Amino acid sequence: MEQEEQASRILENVPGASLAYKLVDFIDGWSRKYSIWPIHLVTGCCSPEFMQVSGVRFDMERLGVLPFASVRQCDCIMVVGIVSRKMADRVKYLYEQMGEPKYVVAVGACPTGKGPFYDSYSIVAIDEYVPVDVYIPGCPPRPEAIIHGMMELQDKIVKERRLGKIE
Amino acid sequence: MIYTNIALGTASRTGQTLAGIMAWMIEFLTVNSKPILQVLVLPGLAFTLVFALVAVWFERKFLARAMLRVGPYYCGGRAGVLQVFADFIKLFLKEMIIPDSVNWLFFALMPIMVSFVPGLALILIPFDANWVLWDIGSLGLPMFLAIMGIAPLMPIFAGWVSNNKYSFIGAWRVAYMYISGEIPIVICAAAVAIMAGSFNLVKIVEAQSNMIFAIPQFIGFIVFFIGVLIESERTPFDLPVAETELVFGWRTEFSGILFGFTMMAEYVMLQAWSLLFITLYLGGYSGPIIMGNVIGSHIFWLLAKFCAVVVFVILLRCVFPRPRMDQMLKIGWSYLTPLALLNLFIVLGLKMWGVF
Amino acid sequence: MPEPKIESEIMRISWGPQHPMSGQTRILLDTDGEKVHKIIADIGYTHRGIEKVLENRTLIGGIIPIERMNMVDSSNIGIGYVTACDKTYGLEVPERAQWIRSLICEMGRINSHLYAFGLQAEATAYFPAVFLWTTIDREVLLDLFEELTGARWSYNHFLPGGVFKDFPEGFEAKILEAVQYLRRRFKDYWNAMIENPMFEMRCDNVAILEPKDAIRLGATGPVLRGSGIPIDMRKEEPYAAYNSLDWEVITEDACDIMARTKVRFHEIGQSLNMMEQIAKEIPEGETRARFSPFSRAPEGEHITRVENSRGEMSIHMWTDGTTNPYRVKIMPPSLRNMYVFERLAELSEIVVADIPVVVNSIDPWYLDSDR
Amino acid sequence: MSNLSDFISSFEENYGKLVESVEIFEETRASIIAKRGSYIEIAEILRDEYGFVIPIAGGAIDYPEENRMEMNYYLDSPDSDFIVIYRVHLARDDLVLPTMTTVWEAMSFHERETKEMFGIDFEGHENMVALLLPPDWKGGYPLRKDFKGEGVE
Repeated sequence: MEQEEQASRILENVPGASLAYKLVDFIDGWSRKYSIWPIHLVTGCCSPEFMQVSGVRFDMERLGVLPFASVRQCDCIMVVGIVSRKMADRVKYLYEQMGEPKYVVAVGACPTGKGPFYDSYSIVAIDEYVPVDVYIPGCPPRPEAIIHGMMELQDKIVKERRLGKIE
Repeated sequence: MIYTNIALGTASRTGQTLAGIMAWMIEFLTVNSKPILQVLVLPGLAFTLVFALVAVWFERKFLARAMLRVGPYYCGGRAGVLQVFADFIKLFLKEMIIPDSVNWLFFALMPIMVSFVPGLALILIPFDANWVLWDIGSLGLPMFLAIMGIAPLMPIFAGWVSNNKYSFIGAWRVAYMYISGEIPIVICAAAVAIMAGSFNLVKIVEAQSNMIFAIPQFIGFIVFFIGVLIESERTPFDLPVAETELVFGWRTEFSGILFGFTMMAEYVMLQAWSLLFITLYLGGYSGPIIMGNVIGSHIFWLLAKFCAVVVFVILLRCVFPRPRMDQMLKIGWSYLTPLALLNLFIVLGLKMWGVF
Repeated sequence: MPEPKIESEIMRISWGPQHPMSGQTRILLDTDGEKVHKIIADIGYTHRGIEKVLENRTLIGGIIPIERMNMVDSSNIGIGYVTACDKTYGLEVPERAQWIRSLICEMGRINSHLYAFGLQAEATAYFPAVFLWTTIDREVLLDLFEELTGARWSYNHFLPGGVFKDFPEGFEAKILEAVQYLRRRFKDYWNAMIENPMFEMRCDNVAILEPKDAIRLGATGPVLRGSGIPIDMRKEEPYAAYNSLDWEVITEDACDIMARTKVRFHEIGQSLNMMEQIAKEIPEGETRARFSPFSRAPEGEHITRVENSRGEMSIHMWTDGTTNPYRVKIMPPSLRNMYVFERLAELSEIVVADIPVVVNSIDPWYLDSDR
Repeated sequence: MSNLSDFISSFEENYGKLVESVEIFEETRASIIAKRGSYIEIAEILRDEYGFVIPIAGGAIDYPEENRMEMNYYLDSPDSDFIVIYRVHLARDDLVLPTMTTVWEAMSFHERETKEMFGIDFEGHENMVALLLPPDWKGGYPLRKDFKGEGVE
């Protein structure tokens, strides 16, 4: 944590530092907030809902959320639908291949807590494998709920601790 | 002067030629250095960057309209104007992953070269009689085609260096497509040069003053436009970056700002090719003079035609599905090349009987 | 002169679960350049063990998991399970409930075929136009579903013995209005997809499946009917109200991708006609037979066969007198079609660029085949 | 052989002995319980002579208290309005069967699934690989009645 003390020392005594820091922090939060690129991975039975949300009526791209094909350019995994044991390993591989500011959104009751298949032998909740940022309830969740979940993620990104920020 | 001493020091026959090149480079930098405005703003850096940003925003909004939906909306004002800045800043701040099984220097260099080399060809486009950044007179057209001949090598190396099966197939497709797209373009450009009587782009534009070349060489006009689509990887010919088959083609492995460069490269290539297309067929910068200011109206007309061509190219993305690789090559070889030759013979015929 | 042996090096590509066109499964392709020699389907990524889950649910409680087997077409699966329960309990479903069941099944079938067109358009990069038009057309149907059953996807509207709720008043007019709108839209789809020369270039005589091979490999649904064999469970074993509605089985005999797409198109035409008939001539009567949901299921063994949008889905249910079924064996159509897809590389010439179009012409639903 | 009753009668008199029992089990289903000995020949007869070429599916069921398992194959033919369920009984201790993929090729997926769900081994099956369960599944056949969740950690 010496990075923290170093940052706080600079912020106090260097005259314009805190103002510059606030500006950079604002721009960083604003740009990540409005350009979340989820990955093209539908793991379960909510996939038609994911298509309707990126479709015409409930347009996810209004918030800047554009599904991308390759894992390197994405910074958000939307775990859409149930996650079986075999699929959970794949989600873990993808999580490790992604660039650093990465987020996970669990869409639906199944990745959150196994949903209607609570007693099945091959189903896991996703937070045993990857840290999850936003949980969206519903089976399948309504498109408005998915968009509300993405907005929750946007608020979380803005309030995130970055660059050793001191409260 | 240091360089010339080293060159003279070798004093072998290659030393003379080396000295010759050095002398020529120094002479080039000092004698015809253009005013800063031309270098930085118009055919230079600012034009490419602004066009890349505006084109990315316009394409996303235009495609959204074609899909009957709204497109980026909340970011910046009510039309998602700042959406592209948000994307590029985020890409800038993102972690740049370089896989360990990859030659990291070559891997980091390639996306920059992919967007830089087509940008080189922009400096040959005439915005006005003497508003040409690299004024090499009658070498204009062949130099443009030479630079644009090198440009496709960069995606091939980028796909090859990222050591990923999908990008390997993407790079391999880039090679096939460019060969089948390059030859019709060069033949049609030759036909235009024959009709204009010179390779100098400014003379070509002046030769079109009474009638733009699109009318007498209509076949060449169509073939060149399809060639532009093939060269700049625009749908319906975006096979190297076929999103649904090869994840992202040769751009799969790049992350962070490297991917930002490859996004920009797509638009720089489109910019260079459509500007040449306008200069050769749509009469370049010539157009009715507005309010007496000659240079201003020339620039205005060139940019207006440029916007029209780019909008039409983006419109095609909503209308056409993508052909398969072998069908794409069949189009290139068995339709475009014979048509280009036919156009060449028609132009020779017109030239022989003195119609033009 | 012996044919020169071209030294070719096979490259195995993994078309993993994370791929724009792969859905929830992994396909391994042995390719030499662009030509595909062998396709290996590695399914099971969404295996939820539905057959085990159904064993510790009551007969009426089993509707929830089984409708999640194929979310896009949950009505055509729910009808199979509910008809099985009717047979087990020996219930006599009133006429009006049968007609409402047929309506929901046909709307689900249109919904599912729209999904197939959308993915097929996305496979040929026709993304902006057709793929997103299907989402706005599906919303029209989803609004009808929401009004009738309260849910957008898994309706749970079927109950052993009938239907949960009758039509809200003024619902028939809404159905007719939606049918007019969809008929106009499908003319656009026909012009945009089938008449499009580029789309024909991608789909004509690609991945040809001969009738003999289709039968041998166990194809079913539009894949089988695309090769000219008129097998449709709604005609073979009429359930719900299909024997009192007039429609006919669609077949095309070109055996390629375009034929399968055309079969889906004309089937939607038939479904729209059926919806219109139901809206006009639905008989009066109550919609549910008397039945207590927690009564013990009589001992027995029944097979019900139902026409899902992707093919024939059968359920073999054993009951042993307790409230839970002893064993439910589900025979999904997508498992049979996946085997056809695996063997297709040997039957006809397929290149890497064809794989998305071929997969979506067969249109397997991976959650369906994984159960 | 479109009619169910004359199929049953013709099958009864020329192959009645080789088969344990043939009966109509719903008004449109024919259930044939085969003997272990002549298991494959009867299947080939059904396919060639009676025209049951469409393989619908294959599955098993477990009766722990009677200490036996039952493997069913569901068969259909294009021109008949009934389906045949071709069954065979297995004792729970020797769960070995010859594979049916030699007769109906499309049964390979169903046999792989039955192998990993019930533990019945099919000799002669080319790529007996796990179909639905993850490759590193640590044991326990899930669909057996006495499955207590061994593989679930």
